Amino acid sequence: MASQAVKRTIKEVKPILSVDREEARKRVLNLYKAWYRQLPYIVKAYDIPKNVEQCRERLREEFTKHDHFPDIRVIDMLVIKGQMELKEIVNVWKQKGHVMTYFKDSLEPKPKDFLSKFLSGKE
Amino acid sequence: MASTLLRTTKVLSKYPAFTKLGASCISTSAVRNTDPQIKNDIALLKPEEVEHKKKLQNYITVEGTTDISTVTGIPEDFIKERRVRIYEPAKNCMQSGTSNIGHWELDFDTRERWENPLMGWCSSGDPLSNMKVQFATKDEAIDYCEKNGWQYYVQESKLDKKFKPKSYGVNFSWNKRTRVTTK
Amino acid sequence: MKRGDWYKTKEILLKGPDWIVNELKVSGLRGRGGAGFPTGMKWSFMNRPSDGRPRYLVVNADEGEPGTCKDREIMRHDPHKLVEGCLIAGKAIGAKAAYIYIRGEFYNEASNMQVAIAEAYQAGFLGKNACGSGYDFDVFMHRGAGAYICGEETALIESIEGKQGKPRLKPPFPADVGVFGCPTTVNNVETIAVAPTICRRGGTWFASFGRTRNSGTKLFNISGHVNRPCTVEEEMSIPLKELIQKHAGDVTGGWDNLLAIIPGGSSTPLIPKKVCEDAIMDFDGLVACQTSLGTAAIIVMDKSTDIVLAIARLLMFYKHESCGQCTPCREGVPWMNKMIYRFVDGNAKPEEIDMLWEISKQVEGHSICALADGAAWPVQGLIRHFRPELEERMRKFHEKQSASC
Amino acid sequence: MLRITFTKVLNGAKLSPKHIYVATRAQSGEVKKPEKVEVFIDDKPVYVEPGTTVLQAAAMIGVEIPRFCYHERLAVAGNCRMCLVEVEKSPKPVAACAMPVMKGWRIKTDSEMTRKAREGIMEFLLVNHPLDCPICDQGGECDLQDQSMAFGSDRSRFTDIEFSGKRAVEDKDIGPLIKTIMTRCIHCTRCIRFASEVAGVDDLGTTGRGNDMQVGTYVEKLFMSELSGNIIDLCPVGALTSKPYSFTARPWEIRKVDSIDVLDAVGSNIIVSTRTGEVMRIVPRVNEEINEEWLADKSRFAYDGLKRQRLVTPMIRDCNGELKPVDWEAALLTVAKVIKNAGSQVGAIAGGLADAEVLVAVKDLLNKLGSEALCTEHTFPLDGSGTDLRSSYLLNNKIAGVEEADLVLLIGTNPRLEAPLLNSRLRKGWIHNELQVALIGPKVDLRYDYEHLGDDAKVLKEIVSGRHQFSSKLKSAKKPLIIVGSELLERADGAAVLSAVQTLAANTPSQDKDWKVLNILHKVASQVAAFDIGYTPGVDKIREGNLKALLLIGADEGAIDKSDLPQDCFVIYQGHHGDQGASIADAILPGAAYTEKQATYVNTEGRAQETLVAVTAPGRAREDWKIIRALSEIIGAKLPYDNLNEIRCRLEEVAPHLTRYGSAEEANYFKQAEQLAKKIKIQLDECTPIDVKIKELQDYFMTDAITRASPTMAKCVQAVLKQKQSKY
Repeated sequence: MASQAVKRTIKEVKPILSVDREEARKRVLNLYKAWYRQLPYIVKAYDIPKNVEQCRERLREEFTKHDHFPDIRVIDMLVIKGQMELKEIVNVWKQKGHVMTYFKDSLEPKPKDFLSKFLSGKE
Repeated sequence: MASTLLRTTKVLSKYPAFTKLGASCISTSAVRNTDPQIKNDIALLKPEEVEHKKKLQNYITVEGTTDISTVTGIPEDFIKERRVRIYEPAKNCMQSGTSNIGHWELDFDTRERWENPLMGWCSSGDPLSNMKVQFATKDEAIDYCEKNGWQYYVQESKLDKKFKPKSYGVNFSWNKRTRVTTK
Repeated sequence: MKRGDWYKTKEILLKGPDWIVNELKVSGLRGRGGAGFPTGMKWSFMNRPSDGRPRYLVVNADEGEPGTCKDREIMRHDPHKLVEGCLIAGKAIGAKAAYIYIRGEFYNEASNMQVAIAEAYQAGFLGKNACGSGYDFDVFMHRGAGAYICGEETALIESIEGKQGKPRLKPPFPADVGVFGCPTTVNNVETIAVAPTICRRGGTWFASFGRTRNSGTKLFNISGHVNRPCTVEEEMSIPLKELIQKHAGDVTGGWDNLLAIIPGGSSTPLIPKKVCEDAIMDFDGLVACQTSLGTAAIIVMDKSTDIVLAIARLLMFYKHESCGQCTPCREGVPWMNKMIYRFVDGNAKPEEIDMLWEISKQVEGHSICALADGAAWPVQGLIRHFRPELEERMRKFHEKQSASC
Repeated sequence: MLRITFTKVLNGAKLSPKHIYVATRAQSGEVKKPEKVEVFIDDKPVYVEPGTTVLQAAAMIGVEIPRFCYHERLAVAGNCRMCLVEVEKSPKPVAACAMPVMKGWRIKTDSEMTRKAREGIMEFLLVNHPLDCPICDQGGECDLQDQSMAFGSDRSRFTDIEFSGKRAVEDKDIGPLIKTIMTRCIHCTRCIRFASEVAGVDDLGTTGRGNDMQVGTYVEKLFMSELSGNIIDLCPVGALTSKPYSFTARPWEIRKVDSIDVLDAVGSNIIVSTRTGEVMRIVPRVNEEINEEWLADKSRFAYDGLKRQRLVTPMIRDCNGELKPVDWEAALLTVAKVIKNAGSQVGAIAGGLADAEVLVAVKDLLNKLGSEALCTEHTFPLDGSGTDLRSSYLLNNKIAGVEEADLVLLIGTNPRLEAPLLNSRLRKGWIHNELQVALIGPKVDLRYDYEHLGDDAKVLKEIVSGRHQFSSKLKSAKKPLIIVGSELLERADGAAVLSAVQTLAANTPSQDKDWKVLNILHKVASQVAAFDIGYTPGVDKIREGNLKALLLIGADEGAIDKSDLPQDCFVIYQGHHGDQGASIADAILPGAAYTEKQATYVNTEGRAQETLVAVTAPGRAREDWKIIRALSEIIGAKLPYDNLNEIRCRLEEVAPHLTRYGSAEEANYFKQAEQLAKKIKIQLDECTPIDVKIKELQDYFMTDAITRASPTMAKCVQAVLKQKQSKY
């Protein structure tokens, strides 16, 4: 796997939405705010067994998970996707189950360690 | 995708839509010498937005490798621990055509398949099993894998053959074993 | 011996290969087997320095062309001419031995040849120190097994080697890789048999016959609808009409009863009467008539002939004799054969005549050897000159068929 | 998909990058070698060596000329006439496959004349070709189909179909592997040339002439070759197809997985074609350094053995002495208990089909338990250099290197049946390179002429001492090779034999510095990897070890018996086939066969290659190393690797070349090996003649657990035996 070493390069690329980091940051914050403001309505509209506080926590988690990208274009794409997601939820194009998939607690945990994977036949 | 981008741009700009005509539009219509046509998407923009639009036409610089694994939307389960093989496909030995070789390909390892009990077709739970992407060179394939954050390995190609001119005359050679006896 | 054979052969041999080849070049002798390649030039290809391989002379006595019987005459009546020719040609090309590949059906001729060879050996003309010239030379007879294709030079070589008689591609030419992989010259019997005479009398003498580039004398076989079918030796460039009237006693029922003539053995296109009037019997003269001299076997057909059936029969022959090695000949000739037999009855559409023409064009020139060409040309000749006849037959056939319905 | 079309458009539709690469290389080579001639193909200049054919020159710049009879690994025949191209100033089109280029020729591969000629040939070929593509097994990968689409006419004008129909030819019976439908034959003679040149069996030929010409064996007989399956690939139409594969699948519905063959030690590259979790067929994959484009019959047709006699569930022998299916948990617990109790008194025997991953896992496990009793089923001399130096157990000069040799001495081996593709290389050298071959051992049929020096060990001794007449030949050879069969080294005096050949090889000079005279030819796929990892050859250790538990990893050759073991020894068999090993086992752990795992195998030249998963293992069978890994955790000696990457890293630690896939690692300690060899005390046993197990074709087909389970292979044996009785 030696060939998979990270190469430090600087590339010239076409931008998607933002032309610099600052702009991308603004877009992310905008998106975050939009979600943040919509959360109470979402909880109400979908009647999910979570309160606004839990949702905000989850929202923050989702955003911080992706806080390390150096490439502006990736940030832009994530913003676009986030926007689409938001729109789908706000317009109630989704259903309750879809929303609940953000909270993984209803999923059965998959086997993690080798032996249980082996015995369950997953590996 | 393009329409999504445009729409998003508009959503993000909070400014009311009253602006003058963009300079570039005037010049083109003047040349045509017809009624000036107004392009709506540019006509309604503010100067700084026009500026931004222009900037978007240019290039920006990004540092480091591009990693798009978060935006592709492939569930983690499907790519974690999977290895992508990059290889140069060999000629199909059943056929003599060579048009579909001479490139590099990547594919994923095989996962379980079963016969569909309804139709007898082949079923699989692996959406990536059909992912066979062709590249002109090995490096392109490697770049692609790196960009997607896949674990890959390269299967070296052993297809180069030493060139040796063919000769029809050796079939009849008088002192060599290449002489053909059966027809 | 009486006929002037083996006279001063030693002197000729001692003059050396260059002299012999030069005489042949001066004589303008062109190969008598059908293709008409200048013999002198062919022999001079063998003059390259040796690379350790022996050289061979192969005499093509596999005379299978329908209508042709010239070599047979030579071997039957004048075998010594051929044996002597072998020796001289062998000397000219520096050959170690000559193989005479004789057609399997020529049993008596083969016997005669064998006797002549034995006589020559006994007289010391062949073998070690042939004719006392210090040159070692052997002649071997090889009897074929009755395949027309073995008259093609490379197929003949294969056959001598003991393999199936299937032509080879050229290059490599036999002069480079021939029999047993060694440089070889393949010549027709007539070409070889005439060589001693040329050497004795000089190339210029031979060149004085006929037109330039078509010089010398030639054996003409006249067969078919003539009063006296015969084989004669005549000067080249003799007008066709004169040849037939002088030697064969004219066409049965007079010259006006003539329908068509195949001038050079079955593989050449036929020419109708009006072309025959002033055709000149030599290589260039017949090319001008869109046919060729071939082996100079003249097949005369009078007006009683079913010309389509005649050509169909020829095609049947080629279909049967195709070696099957390469595609156009293996598949194309039987196809043409099937079609033309339908044309005999007229059971076809007029468009199919064009199709047949095109198929014959696809067969011609695309195969390894010239057999496919030989099969395509008669058909082309037929269509070229007798198309109305074919169309008429089709019309009649369909009329009859619709009447019977 | 879009990507490739785009590059193809950029490069002028026909030029794939590989071709450009070749072209530039050809041109840059031109600077060094001024004797190259320039020709123009479709007005593009190309510099080629004199003697290159038109077709080859065109291939250099990526122009592919259609062909049927021409095959780059066979002699030129020039009889299909499909490759006709126009050459400027030539009245007739020329056959590109046979015509050498001349300086300054302008070749037109897409002119009116060329296209017309191709169309004509296509039409002729189709005149007598049946229109049974819908039921033809070649359909979908048929050259005739492809080329008639590309070069043929767009409509038929074969009006004679209404009057006389097409030619029909009787089918021939040439054995249980190849199905013939001779009506489809287009007489390209590829099969004939393959048989006489590569296989060396002059059984195929043509009979009849003209339209009645037929390809076949002259009399009804079996095509007796170990390489016969290759004529299926070579046949450009459906005249020769695979009998076991017939009517089972179509090329567009199968998945192709690149893999490695493990049924002999050559490690041929293969493509496993699968559909719905079933192996449908195996075809060769080009690897110029190993199998070129060929594949031996055993490797090609034994795949039906993968579906029979399989172990699909763990089993434990119950109190009645019967094997009962259990689930993995129970099996692993039972086995773990036994091994735990055995402590260091546990041993393992690796069979011929074990992969490097499981070998290293088992070794790590046993070492952790304090045992060193790790053996291979096939033995090898331990004295002298033994298995410590790689050079003394590898085919050092590589398979492709065999072609260049000018003198080969085979000792105690029958390469034709032990490694058919090595033998085809030898034959290639014999034909094209004037290779001389000599053999010490039983007189076997190698399909080429060789000097038989006798089957005595004495002969070997004489040659080593230089007294034999052959010694001078060996000395004067420019590139001599000595190939020793591994079977010979399994003898009691194997060490002496090895030391003798090592001395001989050291005393045999070669002109090339990198040329390696000494070569060992193994018979099974796992052997080299096992030695590399550090297994002990032979099962002596097991016999002496007084073991309480024995792990058989696919060991099916009966190297050890119940009677060799202590009464209370618990035998665990881990493998994929219910064969000899499973019958003596107390517990069975079902593993995966070579088509079902991504595993490393090292071939006889020391080249590491990996198989890929083509189908998943049947039933509850699991990949082998994972079973060991799971077992280790239950025993309480957990192995530190959880996935393939990690175990590959471990492999790399043990021996770095094991993960350098595709390349053969050089081994160079010949001097040291020879010095060690001198210390040998065992004397060469001159009384026992040198023998090989596989002498004739019928012995070839069934040699391991997979092939023994294969009905096709059984049929082959039957057919060969029947043929032996026939008078032809």
